[in-house]
Amino acid sequence: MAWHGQTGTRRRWIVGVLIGVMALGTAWAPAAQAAEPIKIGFGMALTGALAGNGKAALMAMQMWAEDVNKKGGLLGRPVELVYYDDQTKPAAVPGIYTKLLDVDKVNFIVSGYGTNVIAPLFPIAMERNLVLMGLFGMANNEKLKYKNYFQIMPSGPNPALGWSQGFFEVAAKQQPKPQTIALVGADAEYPHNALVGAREHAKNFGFKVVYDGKYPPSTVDYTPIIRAIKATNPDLVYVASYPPDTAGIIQAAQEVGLPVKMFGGGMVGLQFAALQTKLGSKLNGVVNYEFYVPEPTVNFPGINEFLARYQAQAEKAGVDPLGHYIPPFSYAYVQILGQAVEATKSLDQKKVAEYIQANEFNTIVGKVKFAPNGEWAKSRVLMVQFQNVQGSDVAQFKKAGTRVVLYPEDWKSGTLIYPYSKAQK
Amino acid sequence: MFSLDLLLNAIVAGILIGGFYAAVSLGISVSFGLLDIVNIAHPAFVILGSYTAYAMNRFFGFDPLLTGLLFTPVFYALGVVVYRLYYLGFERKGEESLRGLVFFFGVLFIVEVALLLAYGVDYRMIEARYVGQSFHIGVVGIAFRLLLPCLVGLMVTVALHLFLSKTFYGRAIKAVSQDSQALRLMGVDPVKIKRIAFALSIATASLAGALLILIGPVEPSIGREYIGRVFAIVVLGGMGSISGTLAASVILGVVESLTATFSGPSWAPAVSFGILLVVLAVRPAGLFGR
Amino acid sequence: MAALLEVRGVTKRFGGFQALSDVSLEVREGERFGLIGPNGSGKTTLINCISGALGTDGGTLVFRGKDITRLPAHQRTRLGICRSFQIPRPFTSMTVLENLCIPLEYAAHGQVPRSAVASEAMEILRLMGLDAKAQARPADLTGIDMRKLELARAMAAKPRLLISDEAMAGLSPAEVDAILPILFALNERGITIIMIEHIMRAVMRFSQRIAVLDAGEKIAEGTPEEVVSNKRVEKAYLGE
Amino acid sequence: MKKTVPLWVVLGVVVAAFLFTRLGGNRYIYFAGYFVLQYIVLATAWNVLGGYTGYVNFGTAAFFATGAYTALVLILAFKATLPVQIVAGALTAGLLGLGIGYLTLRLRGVFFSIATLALSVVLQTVVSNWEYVGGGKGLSIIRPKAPALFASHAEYLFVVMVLLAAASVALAWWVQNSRVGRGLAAIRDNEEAAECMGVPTLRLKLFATTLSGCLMGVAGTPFPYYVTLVEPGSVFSLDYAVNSLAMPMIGGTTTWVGPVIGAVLLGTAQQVATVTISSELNLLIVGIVLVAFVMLAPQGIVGLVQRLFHRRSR
Repeated sequence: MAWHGQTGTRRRWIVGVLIGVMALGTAWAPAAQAAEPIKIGFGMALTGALAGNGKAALMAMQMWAEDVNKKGGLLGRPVELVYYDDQTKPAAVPGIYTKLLDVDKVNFIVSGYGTNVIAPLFPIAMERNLVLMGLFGMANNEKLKYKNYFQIMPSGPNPALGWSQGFFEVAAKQQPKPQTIALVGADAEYPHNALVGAREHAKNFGFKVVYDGKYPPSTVDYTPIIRAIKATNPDLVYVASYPPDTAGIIQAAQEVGLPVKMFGGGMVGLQFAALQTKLGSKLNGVVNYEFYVPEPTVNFPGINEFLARYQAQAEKAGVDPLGHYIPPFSYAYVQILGQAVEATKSLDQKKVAEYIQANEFNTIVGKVKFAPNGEWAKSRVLMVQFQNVQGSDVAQFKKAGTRVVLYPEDWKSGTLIYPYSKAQK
Repeated sequence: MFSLDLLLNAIVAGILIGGFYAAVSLGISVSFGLLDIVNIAHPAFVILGSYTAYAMNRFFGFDPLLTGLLFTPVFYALGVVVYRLYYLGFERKGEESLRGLVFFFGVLFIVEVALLLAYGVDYRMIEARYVGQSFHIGVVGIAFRLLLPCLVGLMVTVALHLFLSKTFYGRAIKAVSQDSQALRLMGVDPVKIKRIAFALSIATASLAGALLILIGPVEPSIGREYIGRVFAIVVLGGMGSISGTLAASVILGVVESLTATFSGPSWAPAVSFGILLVVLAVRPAGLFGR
Repeated sequence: MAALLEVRGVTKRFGGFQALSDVSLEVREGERFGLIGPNGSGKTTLINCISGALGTDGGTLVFRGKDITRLPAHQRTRLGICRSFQIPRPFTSMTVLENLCIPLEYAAHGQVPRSAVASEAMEILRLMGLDAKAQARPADLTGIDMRKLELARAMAAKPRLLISDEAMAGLSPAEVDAILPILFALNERGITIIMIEHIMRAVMRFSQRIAVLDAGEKIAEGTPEEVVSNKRVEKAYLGE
Repeated sequence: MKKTVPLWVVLGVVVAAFLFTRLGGNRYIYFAGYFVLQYIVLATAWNVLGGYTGYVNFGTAAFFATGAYTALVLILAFKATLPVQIVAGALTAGLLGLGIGYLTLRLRGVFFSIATLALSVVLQTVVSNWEYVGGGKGLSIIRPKAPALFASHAEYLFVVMVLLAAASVALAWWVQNSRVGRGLAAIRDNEEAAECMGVPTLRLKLFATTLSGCLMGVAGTPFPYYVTLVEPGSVFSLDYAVNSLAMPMIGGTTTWVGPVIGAVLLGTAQQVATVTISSELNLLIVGIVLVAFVMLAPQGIVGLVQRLFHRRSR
């Protein structure tokens, strides 16, 4: 019991039960079970490649369960999170969720973190017609078109396109208008998707693609790649990369000197304190996507309180101290599920799914409405530029001003310093 | 997209990275090439070196290279312990090769997971004044981040080469796998010689680890990516030949760099391993072997 | 007597090193043939070429009238050439008895019915005086028993030609006297034997004819007496 | 008479497994069972080459992936059924094994192992650059309805895996007790001596690499339908190489029982750990157990039991 089936307020529960048992004897036990908890089950990357993000997501979800239980739970019943480590391995997913459903008898399942562990969930959810809440999956539902799937990453109904929309919109507005673009990304799932979108945008916006390359994730030195890109003399460089390559590419760009007008786009890793503080002022000028930044224009009800609580716990848990990327959204995807259960007064999968499909939700990441394919009805990928970054102090990233929102217009908080080289000074 | 400027830069980048590869491979060149100890856990020790450099940098502000140097005795001691275990468990019983291989596989796992438990899976980087700086010679740009590892790698190579060829212990190490009987007759304990050599090979991992974290971010299981590369280098270089190891490192570095520049980087690993497979099949003694 | 094995102009090079140059010799059916020469003269290389462990760079090998130059080693064994190793190479995971079953099942495949393999192996062990150790592991054998096992295993291959590569090196005179009769006994059963040996006393006593190799060339051939009195042989062994 | 015994055993086991699925009950057992059974196949396959013949293969993932990707291609191209995929996967992986077998002509011992390690990387790179099968990004597939007689794919895949595991163990049993097995043991003990004793070493090694590769490939063929996502990272996972080597080492390499014991113990332990401890400790345990076993019990559990038995009988 100590190992799994952990509630957000587990400790308090145990203490409570213990006191109860001591005070009233064993007769008290059935009473404690009267309000049987509503169980939400999932696998989460607690080890393996994505464990850093997985642990942060788990922490936020536990905060949600705590919040709900403090207010008396859902439908008067406490909420319990049942989770196992999926080790970031897709092959572990079928086993974990079958156990959750058949042995632990959870009421709802939500996904773990990332596209690859969401994919194997579909057959299981579809066989039993379950509501499936997805956490940061990219275009998982494209072929399957499962109607009970809802995904929280705000990349919009067409994720591949929504992802890089801002980068291209912003670029197209600059004078003189950029003409050429280089596309480069890691040879893996996310970069591949992002580059597909970027290629299409390049065509639509009339930029000529002068370099289009993939590199293996195990690359040691990125200078040859940056040089090859530099040799094609592009105006724009769109990069879709994972954290280690993000660092390598930015470092190499600094060393080689990349005389381009805009640089960045889809680099994963720059959303986290670890890379932000290490790269420091080298980031200035880089344009990149974000889902949340602490700019005055981006102020959702409850987010600041959430982040304050999260940041207080983060240090001890050894997760990202900022929590701008995954935590609010992992809080929000269970928040939506909870709101739907409350609203329908039901644990029925069909009713809950229909409700989520039909309604707009107020969450700590703002208003969320889902499109028929389970993605956000409208993309809200922010395109930001790093400005005024100095040194490696983490506090500067907690405040407004270092990541200025350029796109979409609704949230815009500053203007692009153009070209890239100018922002570097 | 081909140009002389690109070609030159690609070659220089390859040579720089090659110097670093040499630093990582030297340890295996000694343990595998000279002692017939298949230490596939070597890259894990290199990663351990990286994390040592990281921790010392984070908490005391030490320069990674300084840490690398300061910790060589610690790694040497670690090597003595590992060799002792290996000797007691396998070599003494004459079961070294296959079970020893499995033993090191387990050691690789243990080191990796221990680091995971201590530091988590996040990538770690290091700050140093020279990271991010670069200078130009003509059209060729050279980054300090790559130049320093290359120079240190070269220095370690030269030092090891001199040690092996000029000193008594060095020559004994070279002789130990071929003729331990003769050593015994000269009153030298071959086990002691092997212990010194193996510990020395692990000691190089301290420096190599410091170089690794200078070049790029490091996470605990990144070592696996180096196993193949490093063995490719040692086999190409002709098992235990220090100069051959250096040459093979540079060749591999340049080939990788050229593929990355000209034909799409996603084929780079296949190229280096393809070379290894072909060399193994055609000329198992390596390009520079006897 | 007809030639059992003909070696015609065999040449072998290792890189730039000429290990054998144009060596020819003939071993007759039923003969006891000695092969001697100083260290590094090419004796072991020649046996390796005959047994098939090494390919040749020139020349032909004919066994029982059949060209075997290109045959892999195991097929030569099946035709009836079997060798023992200078440093015994037993199958360490098997018992002494099982060691003999391998050649009985493979080299002598078809000659021994499956049900008779174990009894046949026991028979050979008895002949060698190893029957008491049938269930022992090779690692537990003494030096001389190890040599006996090496010969016994070769015997189990049912060879027509047995090549004994220094079966007595490192043994005491008393032990040598124990091995020699075994070889004589084998020869009496009709097995042709090539003996490579450093112990002159043994070779001279055993061989009917002797060939001498020096620096990869055959420098003499004849009866023990002829070879001993040969000037070139003396020079090769004693130097100028 | 004796020859047909394993055949009946295999058949009996499969029928029993099928009847078991008819009982219904919770499906988790099938998934957990599948996981362990898959490793019985892999460990047994590895042992045919590693344990019987003495060639340590680090490239299990390459063969496993060959099976998985063959199945994927057949699904994409012809919507082939699982039995067809299994046969095809066995053939292609067997061919790859045959190729590896020719490497043994020149590469002995450690060099062979390093070559297999390299093979894995090369194959992964090739697959990552092959867009048809999803490249580095991977590909999700939709599985068809489960075949008649089975309530769901979980049951179906479970019974298929039972069949594959039983068949590979039976094969390993047969090899071990045949002339071929004794020839392989001779090669393991001393390849040159074996050749001189009339053992056709090359042919037997080719047989071992082909059979081993073929079985590993077979273990990979149900992967696409099991996970429904085929992606190089997870198909070429180091887990397969480590486990398929650790399991026989822990169980004992010289007999067919060893890998089965190892796979059941280690596989169950890992499956339990996934849903309990859920941390790096899981991996740490594998590492420590592996090192402890190679150092203290080189003959594995089978060897320990044998020794215990011997001591008692004396």
